[in-house]
Amino acid sequence: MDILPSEEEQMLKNVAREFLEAEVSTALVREMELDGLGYPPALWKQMADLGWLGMSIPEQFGGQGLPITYLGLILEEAGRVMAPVPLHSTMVAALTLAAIGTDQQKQDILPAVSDGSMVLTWAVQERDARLIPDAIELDAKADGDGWILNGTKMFVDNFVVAERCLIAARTSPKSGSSQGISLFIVDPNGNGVNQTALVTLAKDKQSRVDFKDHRIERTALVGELDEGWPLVEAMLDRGTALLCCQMVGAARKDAEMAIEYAKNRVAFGRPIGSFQSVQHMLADMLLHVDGGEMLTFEALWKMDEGLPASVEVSQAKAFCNEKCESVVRTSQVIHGGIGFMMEFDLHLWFRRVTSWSLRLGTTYDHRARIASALLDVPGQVRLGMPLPMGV
Amino acid sequence: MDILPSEEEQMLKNVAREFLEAEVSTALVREMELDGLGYPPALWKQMADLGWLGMSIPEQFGGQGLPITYLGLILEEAGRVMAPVPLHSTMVAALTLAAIGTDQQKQDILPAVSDGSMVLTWAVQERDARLIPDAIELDAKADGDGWILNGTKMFVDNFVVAERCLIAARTSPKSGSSQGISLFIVDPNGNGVNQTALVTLAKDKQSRVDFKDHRIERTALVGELDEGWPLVEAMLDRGTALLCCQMVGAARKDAEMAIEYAKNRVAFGRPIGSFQSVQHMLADMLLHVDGGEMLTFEALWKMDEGLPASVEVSQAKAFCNEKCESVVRTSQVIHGGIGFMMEFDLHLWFRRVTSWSLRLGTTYDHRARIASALLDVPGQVRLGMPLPMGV
Amino acid sequence: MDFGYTTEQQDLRQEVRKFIDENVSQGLLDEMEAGEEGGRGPEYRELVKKVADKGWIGISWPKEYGGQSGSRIDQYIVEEEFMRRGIGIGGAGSGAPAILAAGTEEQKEYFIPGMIRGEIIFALGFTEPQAGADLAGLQCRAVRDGDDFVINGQKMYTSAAHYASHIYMMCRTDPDAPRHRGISIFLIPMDTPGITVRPLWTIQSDPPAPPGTTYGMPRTNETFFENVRVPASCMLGEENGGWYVGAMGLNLDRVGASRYLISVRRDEDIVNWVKENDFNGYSPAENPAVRDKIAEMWTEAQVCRLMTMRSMSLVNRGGNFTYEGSAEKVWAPEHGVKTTEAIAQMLGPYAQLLSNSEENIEDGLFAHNLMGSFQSGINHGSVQIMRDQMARRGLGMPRG
Amino acid sequence: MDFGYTTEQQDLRQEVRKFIDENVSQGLLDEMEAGEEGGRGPEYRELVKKVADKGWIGISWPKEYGGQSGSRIDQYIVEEEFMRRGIGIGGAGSGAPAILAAGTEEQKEYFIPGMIRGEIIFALGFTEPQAGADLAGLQCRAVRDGDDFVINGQKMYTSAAHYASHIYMMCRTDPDAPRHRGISIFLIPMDTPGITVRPLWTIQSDPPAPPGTTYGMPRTNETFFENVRVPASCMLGEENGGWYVGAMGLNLDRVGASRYLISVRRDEDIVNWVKENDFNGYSPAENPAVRDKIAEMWTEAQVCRLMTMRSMSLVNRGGNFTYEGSAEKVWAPEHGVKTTEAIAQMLGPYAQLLSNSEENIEDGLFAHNLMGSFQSGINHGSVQIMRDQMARRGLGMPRG
Repeated sequence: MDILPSEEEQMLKNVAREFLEAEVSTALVREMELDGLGYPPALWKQMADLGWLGMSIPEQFGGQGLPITYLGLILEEAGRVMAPVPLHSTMVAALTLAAIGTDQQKQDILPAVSDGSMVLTWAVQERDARLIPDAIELDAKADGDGWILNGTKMFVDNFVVAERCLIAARTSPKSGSSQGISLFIVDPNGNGVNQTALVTLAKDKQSRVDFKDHRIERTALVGELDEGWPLVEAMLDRGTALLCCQMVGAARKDAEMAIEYAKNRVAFGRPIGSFQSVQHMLADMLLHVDGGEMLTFEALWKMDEGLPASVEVSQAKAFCNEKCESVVRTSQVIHGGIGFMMEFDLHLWFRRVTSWSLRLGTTYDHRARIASALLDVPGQVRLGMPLPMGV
Repeated sequence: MDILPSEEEQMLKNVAREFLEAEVSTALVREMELDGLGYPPALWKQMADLGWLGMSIPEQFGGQGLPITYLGLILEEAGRVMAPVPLHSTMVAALTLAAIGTDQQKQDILPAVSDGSMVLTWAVQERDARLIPDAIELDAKADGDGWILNGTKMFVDNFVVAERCLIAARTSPKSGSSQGISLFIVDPNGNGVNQTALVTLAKDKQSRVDFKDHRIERTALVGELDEGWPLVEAMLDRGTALLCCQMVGAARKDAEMAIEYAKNRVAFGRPIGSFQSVQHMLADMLLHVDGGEMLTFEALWKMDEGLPASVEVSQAKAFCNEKCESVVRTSQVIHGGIGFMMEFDLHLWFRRVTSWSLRLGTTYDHRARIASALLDVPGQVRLGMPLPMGV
Repeated sequence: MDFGYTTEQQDLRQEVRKFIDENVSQGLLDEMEAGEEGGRGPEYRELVKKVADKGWIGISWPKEYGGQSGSRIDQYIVEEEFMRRGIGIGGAGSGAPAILAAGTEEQKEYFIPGMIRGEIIFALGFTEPQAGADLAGLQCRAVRDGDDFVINGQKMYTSAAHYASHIYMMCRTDPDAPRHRGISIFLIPMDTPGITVRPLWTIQSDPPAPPGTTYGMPRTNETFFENVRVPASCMLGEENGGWYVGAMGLNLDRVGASRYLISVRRDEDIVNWVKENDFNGYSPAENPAVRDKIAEMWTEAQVCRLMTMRSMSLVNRGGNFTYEGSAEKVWAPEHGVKTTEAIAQMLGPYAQLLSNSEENIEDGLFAHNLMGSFQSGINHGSVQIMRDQMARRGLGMPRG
Repeated sequence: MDFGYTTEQQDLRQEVRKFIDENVSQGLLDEMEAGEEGGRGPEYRELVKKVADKGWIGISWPKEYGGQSGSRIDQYIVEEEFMRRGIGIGGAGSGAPAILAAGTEEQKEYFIPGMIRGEIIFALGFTEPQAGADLAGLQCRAVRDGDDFVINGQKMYTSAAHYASHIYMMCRTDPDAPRHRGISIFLIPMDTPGITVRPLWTIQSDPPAPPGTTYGMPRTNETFFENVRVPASCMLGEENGGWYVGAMGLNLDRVGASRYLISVRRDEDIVNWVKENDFNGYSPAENPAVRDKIAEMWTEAQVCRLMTMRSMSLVNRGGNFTYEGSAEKVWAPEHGVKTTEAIAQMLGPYAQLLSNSEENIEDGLFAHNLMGSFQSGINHGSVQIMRDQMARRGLGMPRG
């Protein structure tokens, strides 16, 4: 047991920070808010060259096969500078394929991801945005050797630039169970696929995606037919934990800016950081970022170990939703009026963390999942020990 | 509109405070924690002589017929000194009888209450302590001209000294509706009635009361047979609002002690009240007591005006449960170690407010009631205006 | 204790509502959203004229200056009803209470009727780049030169400066005096030579915030003063006594409907929204955990309302605040933040969608609220400073 | 990053659990509840002997003084398992880290083996009537007289004084030096003439708190020193350098299982209780609002655990704390209060019923927790002081 970063992990973190702080200015972040693609392809290529895109992709597909905690460190640093790159959506889809795709699917996609030539995304949520089987209504109707898709996905990241999108679709009618959902690979540029931009607090690239009689082939299926929900859940868990990495990274940077400001801004003849009320706000920011970071990395570590990690993921997200948001709001408060001004950079972090706190499960959703694991399975619980697994 | 006390109200409050602070020492409070009766009859008689027991009882029954807000002010001052008298339980039962009792019932009981010769109480909760019709299981079986009672009531105040107790009993089987519940007057000293003392944080006089084939006569019925639940609800609302008065009174006194202590206690060479963190704790105590007080008296005022007040009562109790508790806990914290010592008086307030915060509906219960009024009845809501009343 | 309104007051409220329904045009609402003139364009001026004709502006201001010498409660009722539609009309926040308390006869005769007619609108010039929370640290200088003063310096967050007729500003008139003792207040026409206004666009400016947004300001300003020469008659109150006039003005101006409404309207908004909407059949109102939170927030909102009523009661009795104004200014903004963030978690990813997005709800109201809610805990004295004041003035705690 | 334990460590944990199951008798548990000797009666001494024979006390302490020179993580595992049964065994909180760091060879040889055998137990003599949060304001005097010191003064909250063999106390040895520079630490046998112990009964003393109660202390003490003469060899560390030794001791002693367990056991207790109990058929676990709160508290409790793991990781690496110890000491106690009060609202009126009441649940555990939870935010440095330290030491903020 040693929950601090190892030397190797710390080195990776340092390298990532150095590179990203040099390459990603707030000017770039602002530019990409208005950019059609939303990311600079040259930067993406550089990240591929640094080995980050293949970080946790198996070696036989051009990656390095490193633990997901390593990728988490990269995401944390990317969040710190709000790197405007489709890293999160690409990695979530890629790791899902690496885990459960067919060999052909992996061959087709993963090397291209590793070398930076292919951007991916994934789509689960619909208009009823709850992350439960019943909310999946996108219809995949069998049609010969393939399926015809009709329906709508919401809040899909980077759909405009992705070359492949993993989607959860309904292949059998709702039955109250999680059965009947399948996972497919679709081509965002295919016939009958239309995206509509959503304008978000983060000013990132989210879309509503409408499928109208879009046909996919047999080879598009990932995993078993009708048995896709557990795969979707694993994908969501991975995506949620990696999103927490970004949140924690961004929140920590935001806290650091508040710390710096509190040291230098003078009011009543002294630095505002000498006021006990400000000191306590800063101390709470530190508690909150640290707490979110430890919860997040414990979840990732469990994934790496092949242990059940769903509860840990939900703990991390429920915590980050509230506490990272509290950190960025407190930073705004400490900065006073300037934080509210468009020309000052602070809001870039505030808007993103706020947006992320609303994605991939609300606090209510995640706490319901934790409560269910604690209360609905017989057997005594003990903090820090695996929960009862049920019968 | 003028939500501050009128001159007359302020005068009553001042008189009550002067009398109670003179008569009720913490030594008396401690003595009564160990006393069999739990109250000093001489003090009770004095309070009757001051006209407090008949304050809101109609004039024709020996009272003064003043608004319940006046009684609320007395309860607030009684809470301030934690007056060990059966005032709350007596008043809740008496006001219920005054509102809905038969003339005979009123004649028999109210004058005796007004002159201090009769203590009352009331009993609704059972082992499933939720304040909902389904939780009422005490069985009242028709038997000739009367009923036979079997079952158990919980958390009954001052049963040991009461001469009459109003109880909610089931006269028809559960039907999912609120029908089938009736309200009766019982004699605590009757056959087949047994009380068992409960030892509480407040070290007050609460009992479990077991009824075994206890027979009551026709004249014991209050209101209509099977239609008692709305009467019970009105009684609960009155009881809850008056309990909030006690909570607010006790919490304010506790806050004042913390304020005084913070002015005088020196640490790091200055009064601890000069530290911003302590100042902010004190400011919050003030916000919380004031908030609870305003919510409480608005509820009582609505009762006086004959307006619906259930939501207001629930607002007051939900708020006081959390915020008055926060006040007394914060006072403990400001006092440091001594507040934890038995020989120091502070815990007397802390233990009582904590106990009261757990009675007559948890925060969850009251918020559920508020939410239902807001969300389950069609029509737009506007703060400060009456809620839609439903169809 | 009386938590209700008289029949006359209830009638007044109904009359105001009816008036608003009949007289607030879509044109005015569009104009207010445009933001460039802070909503004070021709439609607004037209409305103010009508409201003034009803005698509803400055009801409690003296008859001799065009008011009604009426009740503060009545004035509050009128303001509350207009504020609910997002329309500020003369009253609290206008600067009038300070002018009535400290102005010369000429100032009262000039400013108050002008304010009632909607012709005089003040920008507030208090904050400076190096004097935010610590207002008394201001450096903007006014130097006497014969019968004039010459002003040099810079004011921040002069939100109304681009449409105001005047600025109500604090300047340092005696740099050698102790901080609070060398400050004077000036009432200066905005068209005085040497005044420059530079826009500061807020994070709510693009896309524009929908009506009803917390705070919701698209624009504020920096205002620069370069050798601005004004006659000494522009001074309000005593020379070097401006801190006390200003502090009094802030205290009085704080009493009103705006502070509380800005923090509680979203509680109504979410209740009304979830009652009438769902996401493809699922309503957050089904979830008891959400319901519990809504009830908690609703209760806190009532306390916002009651604190305002307490302040109004106190003012109407002619009493003085010890801590009650500061208490309002802690409770309401903090409630505003809590409820805004809680609502966002009820709505999940939809709460990200801005006013110009497809699929947004309530025109993006809840998303834009997220960008503005924290501001009201900062403006006109942070909640930290308000708590300091509660403890020091209200409870007699010593300074640290 | 490694959030897991090695196979050896997992085996150790199982072995300790098995040992506890086999060796912790009802007699010991009864003895601990009696409270008069702080649970350190004959049964406890018997147990300590057995634990010491296993080599489990002071695993990380040096071999030459009877320890195992082993890993801090192993020591933590042993302590955690014992603490879960409410049994403190030598380790964190014992005073040993400070003696090992600052003691003379004689002191180490005398005290450490004695502590391992359970024969030496320290009362802590830091707080005084006028020096609580502000420890450095202590006035208890130690005056040098030849080779001796003569001590006069009073210590508060010397909780173990009625059963301890020694007191680990801070005295002022140079009243003219700056506050922090004139303090020395002494290790003094409790049977030295002139020491008087007066009991202070806490609000958890009547009725007695059931096992597992937060804090749960029935008794602490005031200890009076009247011309207590001790040889200079009782001094730990440098004369007048005691503040730094003491501060270090507190910091090191803070690392361990106790701080976190005292704040999180109730989270487990409520989950396990609601899973297996109801009130006449109704379970709070049915209510999604209750479930939401339980999940929130569980998550916070995990952070308590992780903060402890972080501190252990840091200590095991031989690193120094900047703010991590203080962070634990803010988060865990505040969580403890929150969860205790939240649980009480889940249980309603039953949470009032004390250990000697009919109808109580879990022997009144949740009711007694309500009386003790706030204490852990006060003892050994309040959460306010801990936040000050986080900001100042951790973040470099200037003093106020």
